[in-house]
Amino acid sequence: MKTTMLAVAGLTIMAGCAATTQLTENERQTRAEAMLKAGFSKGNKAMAERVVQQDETQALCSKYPESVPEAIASRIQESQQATIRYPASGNLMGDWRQGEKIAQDGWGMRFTDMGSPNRPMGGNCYACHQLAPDELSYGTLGPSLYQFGKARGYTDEVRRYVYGKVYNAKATNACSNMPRFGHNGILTEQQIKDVVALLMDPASPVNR
Amino acid sequence: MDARRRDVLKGGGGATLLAVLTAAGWLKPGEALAQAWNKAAFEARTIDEAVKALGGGAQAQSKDIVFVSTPDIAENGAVVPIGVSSSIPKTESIAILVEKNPSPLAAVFSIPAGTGPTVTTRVKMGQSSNVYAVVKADGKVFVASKEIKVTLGGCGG
Amino acid sequence: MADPMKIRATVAGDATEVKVLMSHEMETGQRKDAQGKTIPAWFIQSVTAAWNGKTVLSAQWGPAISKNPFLSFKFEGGAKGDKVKVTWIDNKGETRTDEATIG
Amino acid sequence: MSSTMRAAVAAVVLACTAPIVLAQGSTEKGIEQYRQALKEGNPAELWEARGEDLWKRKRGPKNVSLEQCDLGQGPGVVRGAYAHLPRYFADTDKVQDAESRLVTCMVTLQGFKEEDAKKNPFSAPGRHSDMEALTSYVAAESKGMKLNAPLAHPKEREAFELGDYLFHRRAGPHDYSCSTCHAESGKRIRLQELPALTDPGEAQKVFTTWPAYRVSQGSVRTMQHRLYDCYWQMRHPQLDFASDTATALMVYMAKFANGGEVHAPALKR
Repeated sequence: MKTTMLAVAGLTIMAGCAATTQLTENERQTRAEAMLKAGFSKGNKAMAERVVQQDETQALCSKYPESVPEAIASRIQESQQATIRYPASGNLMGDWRQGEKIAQDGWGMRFTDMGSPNRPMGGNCYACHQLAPDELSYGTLGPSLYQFGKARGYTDEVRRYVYGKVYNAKATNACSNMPRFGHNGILTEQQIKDVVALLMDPASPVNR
Repeated sequence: MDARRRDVLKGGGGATLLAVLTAAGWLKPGEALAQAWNKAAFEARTIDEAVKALGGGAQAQSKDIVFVSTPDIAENGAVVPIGVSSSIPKTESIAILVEKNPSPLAAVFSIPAGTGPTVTTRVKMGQSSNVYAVVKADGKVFVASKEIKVTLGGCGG
Repeated sequence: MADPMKIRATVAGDATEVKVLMSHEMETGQRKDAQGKTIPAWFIQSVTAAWNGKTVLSAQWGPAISKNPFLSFKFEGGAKGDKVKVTWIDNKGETRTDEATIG
Repeated sequence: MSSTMRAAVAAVVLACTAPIVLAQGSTEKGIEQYRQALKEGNPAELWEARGEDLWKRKRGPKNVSLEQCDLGQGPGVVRGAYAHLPRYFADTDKVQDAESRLVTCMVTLQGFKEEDAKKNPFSAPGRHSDMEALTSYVAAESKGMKLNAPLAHPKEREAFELGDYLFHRRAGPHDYSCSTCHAESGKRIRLQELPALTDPGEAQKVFTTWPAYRVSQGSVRTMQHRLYDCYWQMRHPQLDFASDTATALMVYMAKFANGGEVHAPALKR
């Protein structure tokens, strides 16, 4: 109740010259959701279904765009931690060269490149992170990962952390902007291991 | 009127086209089209082959050719601004070549007397590469080059 | 049907600066369509600019010139009110001529 | 570890990081140079000219021009209209942006069927879009004017509230919302700066530059396309052209962008 009131107050302030909000939170949600659904009249139905239907984490994080209340954050993190599947072999390291390719590649899951059995999807890491120093075209939405392993130590613990982070970033940061690559089936187990190697292999350009 | 001209021109090859244009009073003889498109130069696979096909031999490096309004980095290889300015006396032509393009020659400009030896255009680059400006002046051939990096600009992939 | 060019010609001191934008696909002949079929080359091969009937620039282009090409250059002479005429011809034999008044 | 060794390690780390900082600075300088060099000639002018011709040409089943189209400033007034959009229109009882309003005019004045008017909003290589040309012309007629999209009508305010909701709504396989990329200042994707669209200073600079000629696409793209393209990158489905979702998001963004000068059509990556 308290948070709802705060949210409404926040919206009113943001709306500024729009003196008062006219819709209740429920009305706003119902209408916006119906509007969104109606706007996807063409194209792939399954894809539309997946976007119209939010999961709990998405719905909660959308509800608190500024910062999610602590209790809700821990609830999300707990549920997301439970989704992480570590490799049965226990080996978390793949090939950093493959990892670099995955980091460069943004292919997959758009309505023009919905996936193919012959073409693995990309991780597009460089869109948001600095990694190998030779790549000048990197984004800054996420922190720089240059010298990641070198700075933290090439330990099992850090490798496990990285694997988990790539698999489901929401397990450690409830409303992280980072996609849940393993949980949402963007990258395969082997691909995640390759990305771990990109960050954690001493021979990787990231650590040179 | 323009449409009619285009209709006349459709299907015309180089020489016929010129004849039609000249007959129509549209072009005066001697206007640039007298030169047929230099297929050999534009299809050459290397800088040297292209320059040879343009009628030039060994190229001398020249500090009197400068790139103007030409960036070091291109956000998109589809559109890379290239400006070439020559201060070599009697500059007759300026060619722009991209080393790593499948066919390096992008353009060749004839500079008649009275026209400034500076041209600016935009080229496509498939990847980071050296770009060459080859100037013919008083029968000799000069060259300058510049590296341009092509990067990925946006959301990627 | 080809769209008109946008030609801007301005005189400053002794020189007239000409800037031209052309509407053209400039297809390289190396790209493939969604079905994997090669899209045939289609590009401007020659460009001529004339002022009072005198050629002030001529050029031969390959498919590496960017789509919707841009060209700028300067020539000596030219006065306000004079005409600058630009013509292009592409590899399919299509052509377009437009004229601008020097301002 | 001895202190000399530690110093040596520190020196190595410094030596390794310093060139990166330099490289980043020169990358940004290079990109700035690139953008400056492109400013010399914007191919969008070709679209503006074609759009003006389309606006004035008699077309459609009724064979009339669009010259009596009401873009919000009265029938036939193009000058300044784009600076006051999106807005509520009484005849359709809807909030509309420039493009959905052009569809309305093509239907009511020229007699096009709605689906025909909406058929080709985005060009492809070898296929022009009349909508891109018309929008370029209409936007160019507001160049230099301050954006002042109204938020007085209840339907405009409602669109703002729905837009606010949708802007922050996360969904799809990547959990993305518009705000994933456009809520914080100073961030970039690859080398592309991401405007914080809820920051008036930044919104005023970018919202007012659409439509724009995009060198990466070799075409003018409109705000409708910008949203469609963002949804594509967000791994969302194909957003319908002139959908209410698009209008609501535009009203939301326009609120923050109001006061900024219209510089459309601009030239972009």
